[in-house]
Amino acid sequence: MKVLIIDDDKLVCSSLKIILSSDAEVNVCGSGNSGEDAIKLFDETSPDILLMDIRMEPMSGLVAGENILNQHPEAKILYLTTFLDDDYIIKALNIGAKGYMLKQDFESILPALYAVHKGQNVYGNEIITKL
Amino acid sequence: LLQEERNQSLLENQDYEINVATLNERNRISKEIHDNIGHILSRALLQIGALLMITKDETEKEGLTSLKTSLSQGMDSIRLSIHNMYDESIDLFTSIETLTKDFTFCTVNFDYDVRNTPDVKLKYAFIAITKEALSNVMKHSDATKVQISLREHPAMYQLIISDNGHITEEKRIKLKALDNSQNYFDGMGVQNMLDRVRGFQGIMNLSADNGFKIFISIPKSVTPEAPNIK
Amino acid sequence: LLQEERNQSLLENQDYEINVATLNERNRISKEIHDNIGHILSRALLQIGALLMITKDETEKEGLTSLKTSLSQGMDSIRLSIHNMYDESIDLFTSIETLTKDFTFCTVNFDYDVRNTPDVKLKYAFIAITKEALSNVMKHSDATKVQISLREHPAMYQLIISDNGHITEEKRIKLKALDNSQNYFDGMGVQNMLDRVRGFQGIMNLSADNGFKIFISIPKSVTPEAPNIK
Ligand SMILES: Nc1ncnc2c1ncn2[C@@H]1O[C@H](COP(=O)(O)OP(=O)(O)OP(=O)(O)O)[C@@H](O)[C@H]1O
Ligand SMILES: Nc1ncnc2c1ncn2[C@@H]1O[C@H](COP(=O)(O)OP(=O)(O)OP(=O)(O)O)[C@@H](O)[C@H]1O
Ligand SMILES: [K+]
Ligand SMILES: [Mg+2]
Ligand SMILES: [Mg+2]
Ligand SMILES: [Mg+2]
Repeated sequence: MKVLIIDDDKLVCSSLKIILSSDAEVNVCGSGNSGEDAIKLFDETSPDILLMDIRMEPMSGLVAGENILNQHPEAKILYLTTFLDDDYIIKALNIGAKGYMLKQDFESILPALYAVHKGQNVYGNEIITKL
Repeated sequence: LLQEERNQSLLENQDYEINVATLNERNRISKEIHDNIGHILSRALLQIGALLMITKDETEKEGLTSLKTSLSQGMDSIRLSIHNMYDESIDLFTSIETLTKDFTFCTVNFDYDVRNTPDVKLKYAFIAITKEALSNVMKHSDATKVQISLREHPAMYQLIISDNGHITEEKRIKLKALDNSQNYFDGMGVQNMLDRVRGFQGIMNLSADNGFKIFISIPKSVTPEAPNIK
Repeated sequence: LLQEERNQSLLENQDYEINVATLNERNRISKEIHDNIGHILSRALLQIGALLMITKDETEKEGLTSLKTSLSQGMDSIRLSIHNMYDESIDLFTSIETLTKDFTFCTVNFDYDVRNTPDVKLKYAFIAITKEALSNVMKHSDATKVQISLREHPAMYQLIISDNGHITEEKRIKLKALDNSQNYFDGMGVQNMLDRVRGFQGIMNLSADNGFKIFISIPKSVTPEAPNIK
């Protein structure tokens, strides 16, 4: 499973990389720190899943995600958030993302990636099987 | 507009604006905390997650796990207090209780028996009146005890604030005269109370027989005209 | 007290109380944060210190050190924002700038040239006047641009707020009449501005020739009588 990591905080990226790389099935195919990076690296690495932060400047994860989904409607995007911020989450789901995860629940990130890979949706700690 | 109506409107507007200012500041700060500390804590939790992956030593794993627990608690506490902060309401009981807690001049007993919270404007007025009454105790009285009681009756709300300060004969006569004239010219505090009360078609009486006593009743279901609020 | 003086005093008191309410809320919350999050972070820093003692692995040591750095930053950022929060002042420039930023109805340009910050009460009055003027643009005007300029001159402060809204001939005549009478009875907003300005022995003029223009000048070194502040 190829995963692309995008977060404007480099420490977040490197920690996520270590956590995800501990799983033999996961291959972190790239990481970047901006919405622009996300668009560029998605084209270059064709990840199975894009794991992306929402709040980034100047281009937010939401704008980048919308852009990517326009070009790759099959793209699987899982957002990472600090808090459960309703406005962002609704927006994220509206553009067609597969769900969101709280950064602090790092133990749930791998299971969430597997679920999304299988075509399920993830809402925080809940994994929703699509009907 | 009559000047008197204008004063009532100004007072109502003030009570409202003070609450708006409080809520605005609360939202501003909670957003700031949310953004800064929330980010730092969730990043730290991820860093701990990464360290747990590379550590083999059992004692270290335990230490990291306990660190994780305490930072998660920190996150929860931020989330909770931000949630409470976003609560867009000023609670009548809590506001008056806070006034009494901050009042260190003498003992205050607060008796609250209200089931149907009054209209928001009346709520602000009760808070403002109580604030002024306590400030007057501090300024004009040698009281050792204040009793505040706010009660709901079938047809009205009743706010009584009394203290056990000593009242000289001279003052008693002066206050009696003022009370009868229903105009209090020496200060603005009591006059403002009266204007607030009248704005809700209520009545206010003062007594100075045993200490100072303010007696206010406001009929229910009388909403004042829409105030001049922006 | 004359009713008019009473209004001025009420307005001044309101400007003051709103700022006090803001600062109180700020202090309440910053105390809460300090007590909760500050405690959690400093405990976490101690735990990391202990882990650094027992760790031998170099990669782990690095990871823990970077964790420590980010939590220390968190501590600093809390300390800093609490410090800023405790700053007992409402900044004139920032307050008006915030008003203009929150104003989404049309473009606002804000021009500020003040070296000696006016007395706290005058500061509050300038903020309150600007707030009302912007609310009026939104309510009464089709303007696409507002210009606010607040300037210090040798003997006075000058606040000019103008917009480019269209004024009908009928309205122009009505406003001229009101301006001459120096009493604005249709609303309270402009009347309140005028009372505030008079409280500082200032002058206020309105013009409605090209859009709506409010012109205020307040002489320096005139401090109003101590207001009725609790
Ligand atoms: N608790 C009290 N005990 C004794 N006298 C009081 C008490 N409260 C008010 N008074 C009397 O009532 C008068 C009017 O009070 P009021 O609040 O209107 O004016 P003030 O407190 O003197 O001034 P201001 O409130 O405008 O700062 C006071 O001057 C005082 O003589
Ligand atoms: N920017 C403006 N453009 C055009 N007319 C204005 C503008 N500002 C004020 N006015 C006129 O001046 C009058 C008086 O304004 P004022 O703020 O006193 O009253 P209001 O806004 O109608 O009511 P209130 O402020 O009490 O809610 C308004 O009714 C309006 O006709
Ligand atoms: K007003
Ligand atoms: Mg970010
Ligand atoms: Mg008083
Ligand atoms: Mg107005």
